Amino acid sequence: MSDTHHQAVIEGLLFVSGDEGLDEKQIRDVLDIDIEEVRRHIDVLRQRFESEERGLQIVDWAGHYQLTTKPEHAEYFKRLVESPQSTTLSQAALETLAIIAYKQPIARVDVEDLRGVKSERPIRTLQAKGLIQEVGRSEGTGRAILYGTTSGFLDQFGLRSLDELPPLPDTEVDSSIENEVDLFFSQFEKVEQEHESTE
Amino acid sequence: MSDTHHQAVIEGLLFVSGDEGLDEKQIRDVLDIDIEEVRRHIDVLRQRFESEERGLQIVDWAGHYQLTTKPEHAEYFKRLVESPQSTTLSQAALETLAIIAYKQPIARVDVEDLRGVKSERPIRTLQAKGLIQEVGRSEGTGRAILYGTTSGFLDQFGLRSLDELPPLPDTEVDSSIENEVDLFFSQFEKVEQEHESTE
Amino acid sequence: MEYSVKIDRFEGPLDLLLHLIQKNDLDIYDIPVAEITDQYLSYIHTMQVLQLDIASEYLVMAATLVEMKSRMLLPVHEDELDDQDWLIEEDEEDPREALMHRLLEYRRFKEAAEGLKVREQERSEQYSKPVTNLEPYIEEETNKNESINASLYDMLDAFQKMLQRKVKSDPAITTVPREEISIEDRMGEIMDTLSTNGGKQSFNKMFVRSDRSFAVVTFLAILELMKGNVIQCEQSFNFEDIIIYKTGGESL
Repeated sequence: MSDTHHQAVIEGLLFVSGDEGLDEKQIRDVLDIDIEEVRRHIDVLRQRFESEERGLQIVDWAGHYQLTTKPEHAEYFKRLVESPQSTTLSQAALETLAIIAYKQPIARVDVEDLRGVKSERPIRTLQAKGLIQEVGRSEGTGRAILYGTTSGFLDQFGLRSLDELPPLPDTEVDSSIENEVDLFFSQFEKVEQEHESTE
Repeated sequence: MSDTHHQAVIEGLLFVSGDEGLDEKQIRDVLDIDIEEVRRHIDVLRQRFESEERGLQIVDWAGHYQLTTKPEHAEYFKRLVESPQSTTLSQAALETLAIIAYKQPIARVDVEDLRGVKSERPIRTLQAKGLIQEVGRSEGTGRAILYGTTSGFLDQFGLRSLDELPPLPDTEVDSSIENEVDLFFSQFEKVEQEHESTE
Repeated sequence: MEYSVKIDRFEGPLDLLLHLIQKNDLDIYDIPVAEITDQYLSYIHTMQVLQLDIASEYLVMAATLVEMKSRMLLPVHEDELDDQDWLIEEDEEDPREALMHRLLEYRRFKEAAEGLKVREQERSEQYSKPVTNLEPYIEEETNKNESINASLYDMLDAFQKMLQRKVKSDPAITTVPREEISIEDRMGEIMDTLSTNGGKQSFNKMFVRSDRSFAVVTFLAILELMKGNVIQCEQSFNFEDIIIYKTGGESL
């Protein structure tokens, strides 16, 4: 495998690992090369990224590499979130809204658990827009605020009642059961065939 | 602002928007340039990405540009992360989806007519997965719900638009030709036989 | 435990018919009704014997086939022809025509579904990343008066994406290629386990790995061993763990 090829793959690897990044060992294992070589490739990539025609850079903390945008472009990302058709803003808000709609009443910590990120801001946004509201307090020690959707939410999405919410994507479970049955039968058939052939 | 600078920013914008992608208008608004220029920059970037030392590419799915890794490197990413498409559809769901994609807008009864079986469940699955949606009501007495595909469908199958759907296998036409040929040959054989018997 | 399974893995009567046509190398444009009907019925019959749930559509198709078969066997009477000229005229069409068209039409979409599957596969070879969290860039005041321009499906879509993101970020390098274990190997392993444990072992402890294929293979291996009288299972109470004993019976 050529160096160029390895460097291209590392670029892809850093990309798919997104905000989490990768450490040297992971790159080494995937490419099956040694650490020295990984470092050498990263250095080459780093230099290439420095070119002003590139919009990304490699940052690292103690052998943990991550691809990020360049700080000097920050103003554009700000414009992106502020733009009216911004989907990036709504993604956070929509996710949060979906969780609250289906799991209400629900506390903020539980929303955060599900999303895997802090959700104070989207919750405040949704509240400000009148889509969610406080509906009570949890029983537990913290007596955390519980959130639920408002009638404004129903209006916004053209629902008569919460019962009209489309079913939650629980199909993961469905398909795994289906797979199980399929697996069972394919194995079963194999056994049957083996039996037939020995008879 | 130089072209190089704009291209660098677009690379960064595509990076942050990840699997959501960006449409031309969003890029235009953020950079405050016109659509033609956006397209020109995308073309330049696309060409640069084609170089074999790069690990990314620009795709255009559902009218959104997004960055993805190159298919020829897929084997490496399989070792690292699960495929974004790990949610594969059951045969029933795929069939139903194919019918809806090609015949939209279409009511459930018509899907069932074509498949010869009840299709409530696959339709629900597809809806929950965000691949199809209600797009209206039929004119008829029942005012049946009509279904169509979503932009999520385009994204899931890597299509720019519905026009990119491969043409539906046209068995009807094929068959009539085949029939004609068959007919021709059977007639031909008959004639031959008659000839032989008279000789 | 009762399994309610769709007839084998057929997607319905049309799918089953296509399968029979293909398997027997029959001409879809000239379906031998008697033959296909017999085959279809024997298929349904097998399913009944196996006590599998048969969706009503299969039975409706069976009835249609039987009717078609009998119609094609019936001789057409001359006088009847005269009497109901107009009726026969309409009926003159090959009764198989409608079925043929349904089968052909269904086949088109079955193929299209196959095409979609391939596309999905190709698409899945191209990886992306989740949207970068841009919340730090948001300034509070600006986003308050903005209206949400999203449909219910956008919301579901967001939710779906989040689920996918969780799957993706959970395991880093944990995707181990599935190891195929044969039932026979597993039978041997179970016997070994029993031997090293003084001839008995708990049923639950046989499932040392948590993946499905392992569980299925283990389960089938145990069934096989029971069938061969090599092991025996005992359970003292409902829901109690089952204990597997090695019997003195024939060995492998």
